[in-house]
Amino acid sequence: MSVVKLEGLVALLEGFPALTGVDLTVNAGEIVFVKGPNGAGKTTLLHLCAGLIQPKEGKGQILGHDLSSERTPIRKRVGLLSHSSGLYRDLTVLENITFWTQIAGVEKSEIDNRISWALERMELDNKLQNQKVRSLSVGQKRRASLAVFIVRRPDLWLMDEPHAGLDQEGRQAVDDLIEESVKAGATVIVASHDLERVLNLATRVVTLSGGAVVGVDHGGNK
Amino acid sequence: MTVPITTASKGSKILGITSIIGFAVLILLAFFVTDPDIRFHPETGEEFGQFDAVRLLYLHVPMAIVTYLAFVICAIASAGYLIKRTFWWDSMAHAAGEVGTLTCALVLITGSIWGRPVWNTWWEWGDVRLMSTLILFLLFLGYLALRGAFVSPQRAARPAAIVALIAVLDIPLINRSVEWWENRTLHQKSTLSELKIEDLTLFTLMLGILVSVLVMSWLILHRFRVAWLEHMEFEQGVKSAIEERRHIDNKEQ
Amino acid sequence: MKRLFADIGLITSKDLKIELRSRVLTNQVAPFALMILVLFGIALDADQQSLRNFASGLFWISVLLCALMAISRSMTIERDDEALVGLNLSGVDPIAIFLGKTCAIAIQLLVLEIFLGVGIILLYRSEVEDLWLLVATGLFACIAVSALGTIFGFLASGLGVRETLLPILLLPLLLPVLIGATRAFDDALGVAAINGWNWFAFVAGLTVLLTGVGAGANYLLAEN
Amino acid sequence: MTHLGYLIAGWGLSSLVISIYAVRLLKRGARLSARVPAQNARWMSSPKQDGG
Repeated sequence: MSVVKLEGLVALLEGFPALTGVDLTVNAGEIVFVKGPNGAGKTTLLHLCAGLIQPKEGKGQILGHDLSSERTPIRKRVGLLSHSSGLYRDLTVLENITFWTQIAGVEKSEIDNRISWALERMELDNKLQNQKVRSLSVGQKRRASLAVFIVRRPDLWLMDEPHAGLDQEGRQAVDDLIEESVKAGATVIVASHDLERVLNLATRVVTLSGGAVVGVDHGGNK
Repeated sequence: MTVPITTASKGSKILGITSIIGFAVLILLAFFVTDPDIRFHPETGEEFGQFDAVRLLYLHVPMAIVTYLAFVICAIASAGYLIKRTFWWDSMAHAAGEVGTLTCALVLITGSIWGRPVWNTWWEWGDVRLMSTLILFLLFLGYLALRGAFVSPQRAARPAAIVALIAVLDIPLINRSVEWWENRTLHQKSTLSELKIEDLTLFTLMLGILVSVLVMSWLILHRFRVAWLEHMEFEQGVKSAIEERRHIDNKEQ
Repeated sequence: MKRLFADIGLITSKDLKIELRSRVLTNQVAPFALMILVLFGIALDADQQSLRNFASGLFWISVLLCALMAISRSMTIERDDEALVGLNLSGVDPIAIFLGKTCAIAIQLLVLEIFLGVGIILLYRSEVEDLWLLVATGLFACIAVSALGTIFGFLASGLGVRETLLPILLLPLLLPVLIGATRAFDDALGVAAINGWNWFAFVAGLTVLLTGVGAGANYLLAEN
Repeated sequence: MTHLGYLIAGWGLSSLVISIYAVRLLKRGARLSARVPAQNARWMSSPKQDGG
């Protein structure tokens, strides 16, 4: 079953055609890497898949919901890791993750388990948990964002440069997370420059240029 | 066959010419045919009244009516946009809003010019209609500023429609609150109701309203067409930008 | 329904916690409010009688100006690191976001009103004749200001000119609230022989109406 | 005629402002018409479009 199905999608950003006609199908359980130069439309593509942008032209379905008319159910089921942290600067890591878990409507009985799992998974120890996000380093902030990202357990993972700002260990942790999530039934789309990782992990590599898909290669993960 | 490059159409030309002729007749009536407002005190026999200043009302009152009309059109078109989501309604709301703001400014200015000789003041704080009209003017300045702040006219449409609707719904509230605020009004009591409304005066006033409606229609029509063309130009720009980007792709391949 | 109230509570308490931490209210907005009171005092030549007569008007103008800051600040919190995107993706009802942020702003304004109230009593020597009228009007008016302010904050957010656009959109619409609240305060402070409770009723009606309008506008803004 | 100055100011200013606005609208319209193909200048058609 295809999780993402886009046909001739055109999307505007303040009048600029960021996507000029994207055709893309992603099946359940795939790990698709999207590569391309800066301004190729990678971020817009992820935002579109998250149901944040109304497409200008074309048809699209995400997780079985129509992209033009049913964006609310799409939003609930996708996770988006973007360039910005998505965290509140003046709250601690623990307060942030607690807020985002509660607001996502996670069952009360499950909240504590999930939070401690996510924090542990991203190696955020007690000391870091009680620090304000404002005072974290770039890498630590990234890990906190990732913890908030995984705690919601989205069905479709949309990750914009997930390795940025992380050290070697952190990068490996992200790769492990991705593989694990796919085993658990999720589908992953990653926008990245990091070609080495792309080849090892991806089931497919999609090249984006000028707002359209210009090439599809098979990745190393078959 | 050459197509003339203009937003005018046969209908709008007729409308325009009728407006100009109507305006000329209005000036003739307002300045030379109607009498000045001169009344005599029943006991002392002293002269009083608005004298020739009353001639300003043949312009001021119709423009005020037209201003409210334009804002009502703007509100209806905004509601229409929120229901139908088409360019047409958005352009109409934009056109009516802008023309209404312009005439609203003129209403305030002519009112002030008339108030100076008649009420002996440029501005009267205690007058409800004066205050409400000023607030209305400020509201729609904000409305136009909001529209101007968006890069793409399409993104402006929904917020602008919401603001216009709230603004127009707020008018009665503003009116009420200002009225209770001072509980006095100079307008109707001291002036219009005491004015000797003769047949000719009434006719001139009616003609003034008719001419103002015609002028407003002409302005809104042309402003609408400009807004419509702007939408079209924007769409065209987007289309060619898409083509251009696709073209570059193909070259890179 | 229970979920809705829980979400409103979450968003409100989150906003308040952030404001407590960042101390923008205590370190920037409150001194600004005090400054307005002092500036008016100087501008009116410290004429004790005039200051007393104008106290309610000056009070509400200060509240409105501070409200603009609070609204702007409330939007900045969500914009800084794109937390708003996360809220949109969380599946939370848009009305909960609207009401949650409205509550948070209203509570901050309420604190500010108490501060300003003490200010006019101390600086302008206002005397409270009807405390309940004061409290009731202060409560309802600040909800009305917050509700409409939140909507216009959302409307203008994402535009580069938010800070300059917000006042001209919001202040004219709030004029009825300003008039009503000022008149009610005039009576409560004993400077005008009018029935302040009628004015309170007007303000309360406006509050219900404007909150409803805000919720409707929020629905229109949020859809898709 | 009394108040002639006020009359001229009121009527004159109003006619002037409206005339200037009208002329500017026509110029703007002409400029835009030249850039947009004539088939788009059919005033009654309206393609469906959401503001997004």
